[in-house]
Amino acid sequence: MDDFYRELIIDRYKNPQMRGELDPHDYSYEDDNPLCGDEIRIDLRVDADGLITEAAFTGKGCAISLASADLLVESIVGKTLDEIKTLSKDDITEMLGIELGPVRLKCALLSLKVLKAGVYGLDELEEELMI
Amino acid sequence: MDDFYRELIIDRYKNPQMRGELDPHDYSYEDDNPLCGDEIRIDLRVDADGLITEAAFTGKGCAISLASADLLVESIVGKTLDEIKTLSKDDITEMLGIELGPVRLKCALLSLKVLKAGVYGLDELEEELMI
Amino acid sequence: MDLSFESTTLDVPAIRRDFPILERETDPGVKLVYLDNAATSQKPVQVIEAMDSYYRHMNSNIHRGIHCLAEEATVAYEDGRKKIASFIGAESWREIVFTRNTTESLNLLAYSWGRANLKAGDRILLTEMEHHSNIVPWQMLASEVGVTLDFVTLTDQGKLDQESYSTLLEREPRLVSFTQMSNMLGTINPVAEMTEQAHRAGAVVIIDAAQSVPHMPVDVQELGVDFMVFSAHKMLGPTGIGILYGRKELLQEMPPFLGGGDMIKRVQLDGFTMNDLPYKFEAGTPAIAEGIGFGEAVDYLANLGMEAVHQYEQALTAYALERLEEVPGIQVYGPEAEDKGGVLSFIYNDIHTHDVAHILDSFGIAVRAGHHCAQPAHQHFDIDATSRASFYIYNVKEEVDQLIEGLYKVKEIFG
Amino acid sequence: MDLSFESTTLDVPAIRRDFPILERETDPGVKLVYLDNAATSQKPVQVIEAMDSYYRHMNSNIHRGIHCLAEEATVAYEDGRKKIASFIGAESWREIVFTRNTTESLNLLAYSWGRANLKAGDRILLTEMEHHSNIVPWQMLASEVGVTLDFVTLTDQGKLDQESYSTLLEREPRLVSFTQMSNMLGTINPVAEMTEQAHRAGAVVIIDAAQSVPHMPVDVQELGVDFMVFSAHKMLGPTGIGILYGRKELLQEMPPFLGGGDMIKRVQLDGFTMNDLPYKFEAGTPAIAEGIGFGEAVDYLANLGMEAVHQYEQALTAYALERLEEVPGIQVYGPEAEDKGGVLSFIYNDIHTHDVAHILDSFGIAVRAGHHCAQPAHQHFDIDATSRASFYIYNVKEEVDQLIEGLYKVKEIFG
Ligand SMILES: Cc1ncc(COP(=O)(O)O)c(C=O)c1O
Ligand SMILES: Cc1ncc(COP(=O)(O)O)c(C=O)c1O
Repeated sequence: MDDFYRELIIDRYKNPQMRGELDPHDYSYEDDNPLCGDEIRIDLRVDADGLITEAAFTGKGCAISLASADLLVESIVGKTLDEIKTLSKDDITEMLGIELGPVRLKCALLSLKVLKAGVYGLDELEEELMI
Repeated sequence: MDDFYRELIIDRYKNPQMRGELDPHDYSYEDDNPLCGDEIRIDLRVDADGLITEAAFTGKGCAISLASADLLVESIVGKTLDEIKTLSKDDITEMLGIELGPVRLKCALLSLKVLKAGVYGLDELEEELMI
Repeated sequence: MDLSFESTTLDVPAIRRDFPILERETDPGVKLVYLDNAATSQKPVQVIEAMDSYYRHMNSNIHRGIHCLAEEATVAYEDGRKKIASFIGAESWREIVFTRNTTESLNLLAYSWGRANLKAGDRILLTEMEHHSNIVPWQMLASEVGVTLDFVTLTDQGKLDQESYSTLLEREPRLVSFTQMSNMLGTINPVAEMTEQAHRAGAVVIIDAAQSVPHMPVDVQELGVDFMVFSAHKMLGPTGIGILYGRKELLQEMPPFLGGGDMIKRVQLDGFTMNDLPYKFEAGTPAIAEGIGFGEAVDYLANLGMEAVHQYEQALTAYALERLEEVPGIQVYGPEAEDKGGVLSFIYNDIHTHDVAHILDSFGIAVRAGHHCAQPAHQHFDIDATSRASFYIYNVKEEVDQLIEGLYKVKEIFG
Repeated sequence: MDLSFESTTLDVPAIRRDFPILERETDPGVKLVYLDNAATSQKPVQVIEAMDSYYRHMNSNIHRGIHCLAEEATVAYEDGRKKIASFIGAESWREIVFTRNTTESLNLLAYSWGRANLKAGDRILLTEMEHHSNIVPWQMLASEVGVTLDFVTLTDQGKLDQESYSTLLEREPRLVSFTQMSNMLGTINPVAEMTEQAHRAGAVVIIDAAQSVPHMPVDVQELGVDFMVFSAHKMLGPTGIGILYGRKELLQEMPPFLGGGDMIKRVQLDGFTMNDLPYKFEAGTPAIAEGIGFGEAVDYLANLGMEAVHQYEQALTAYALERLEEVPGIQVYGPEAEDKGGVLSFIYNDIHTHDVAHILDSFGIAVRAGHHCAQPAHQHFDIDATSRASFYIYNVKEEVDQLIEGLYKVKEIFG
């Protein structure tokens, strides 16, 4: 088979590093993909300089959506909110290390969508996604 | 060119034999083809036995519709109303001596439609015509 | 019905040769196993070439044209309509309205028949196994006009609960609209009996035949239905064209739906006169190539014989059900093989349907994952989504075996 | 604009080789001269083969599928949408809604925008040169909602009477809907100026671009219009697909039109949630092959360059007008070549248009006869019907000469 369900994805799916809730938190947002009922919630703690000090996610979904949530949330700790603005589709597929078709891309980007919508709007991201 | 605009048609179009109105008449009916604005009216005189003793038509239209009106009206004098019921699309194209596509067929059959509708309904004829 | 492969009269290897896409590899060395037929079917060369040839030799606008191409195109397109009329046993070609798809046919009914015949307080009876296309148009009508929707519930087996149906008919719905075959559960409903019951209760009956007309013999007059809707793309035909069948008396009384060219006899600044059936409901340049392709598709199926199609698919379904039951952790929804068409929706332990479909895809096996536009049926069984394998005339036993093998691989990966 | 053939940059002989139907003989030895392009255009092999190839290699339902075919088909179809968006200068692909044709696009607007925004007493401003598809939907709305229709009148030359337009704008119509190019008179209307005027008067503007987008550069943002509608089949694309362009803000506020699969995010028994633009307006399985074919058609035209297309067709039109004026008894309707597209409607003494078209057909020359779904424009000039010759990129000067010769033959026969 193709290297799609790469060990990384299956591994992150089975043993997520960043699963959990933060209480209290500075930002918390959740959204879903009505096509399949997947849901992701992301909680953030942010310091006075806008630096993300802690992050966690909960939710349900396919291996792609949960693995990318786990990887994304891990990658943003230590980043500023401004840096999140520049995260794109390509950053996610790079983390996953695979090419994705339009429907799977939507799974992979659910967590990014949640993150951006929680912190800013998400107009450009919506434009980028064809579906 | 094909033998379409056979002499008969052009001749009947230019020199109709049966043009005119009957006053008084026993039957008179008119209808049109809204696609092109063509109109045909047919008047009949019928004796006690249901025999058509006189017939005439007026109207405007293309060569096909006027020539077939002229030929049709000529052919029914001396026939009974019951015989008219059996007239079909094929009788008209036979009189004209040519094959017709669906749109031209509609032109050719306008007079038959008027005749039948004037004397009976015209359900079957409508079914026969695809357009 | 005899569910064995031995009694089939279909020459499936010959059929397969008519479908060029079946030669397709999804990855180098990985041959396509297409099991997504309930979403859309593949097309035989006969259909593809009919449309190709239309565009190369005959393309023209129709109905109003006098030139040679216009006449040829008109005849070919209207022949398609006649073929479809005879395929479903309609009394006349005038009862066949071309639309874009099943969905548009249902919306046409909701806008035209619904707004003319229903008023606040009236009831419409649907079922919990309807496709969204047979729910949302009525929800829109409900919120506009104030009608109330009732839904026949399902048995654990995924059949319509006939007791619930009888009870809800007592509320005297003006309209009953339901599917002849569920696109999630595969359930084939007893249309003739249910229609008779609905008529006795004074209701008009619409049948969503999107999944049935492609797969089994359907005769509108035998079934006694008032309206029936289906799509070409699920029955070997092209995208972009569907059918609304309606009894002439009913269609005649309905107001037009879309206004414009072709649906009128005459237009003045202060008003218009409507055209005859079925043109009254066909505004603008129609899907001409598609009507011709649809006619070819219907010829292809009629040649095979719909009894034979149905028997073969049921044999495949029975075999697939048997094999799926072997796989630990698979739960299939819907009734036994005798009572269903070739649609198998299942969950697989707690493995997400996207993951199931994606890994099967890596072996070339195309199944669908999701709610299949039948969320209420999924909600009934308290699930979000299923994986769905669905069959057609070109599928073979070996492809079922490949599906089963694929499912074992999924298990390996997700442990 | 330079109306000479010498300044064309189109390689017309090369273009002709892309259109297989131009090899067609209508009778043995009689080559087709296709002059019915305003009704529908012919299709280049590129478009025919793109759809053929879709059905042979990629056919699948879209949007919800995870398997390989579904992903390829989704990308190809949505690419078509993006190409169309950029072809007409839309800000975003989300502003491009696929419909069946221009007619459905206009009806969508009448049902969705019209019913949400207009009430009894409101006025809609149309013109006397509109196609029936831009009249009847508004007449239906008028009789349902009680709005009043006004019609801009025509000059003797067949242009819109701008004085009449200004006067009727004073009645403060909520909506102004008119054609960019008349399919009977060929008149090209000053859309940008008229739109600005309409906006100043507080109206929303719909442009019927069925005859303009295929033949000249059109940029929705430059023109400043709110909505624009056109059909694929008149611009080298397939039947069965058309476009509604709308500014995002306007589309976003509009209620849905057809309900069903794809236009929803979620369905429960007691209600549904709408999908994002443009899917909100696209219910059911779309015309997938057709969307892909449409994308190819737009590529083909964009490669030629719409300025070049327009210049060449105007040269043809100027030449044809000049030659037609030589023929005794011919009267052409509409303005001079500078102000019109390649559409020439004429009467010929008192010879019936059916007879003109039929005899021309016997020489292989395809023209249209009738009212061309523009009865009000015909009524304005007090005629029932005209014969119409209309051009596209593959037509040549020699074909105009054949038309003229054919007309002399008609005269011979009808004396
Ligand atoms: C100006 C104009 N508007 C609308 C239409 C209707 O287009 P369609 O038949 O593709 O809906 C046409 C085509 O005949 C047209 O020329
Ligand atoms: C039972 C049923 N009804 C309606 C539809 C909608 O068909 P279409 O998308 O062709 O409008 C489908 C297809 O998905 C279906 O399976």
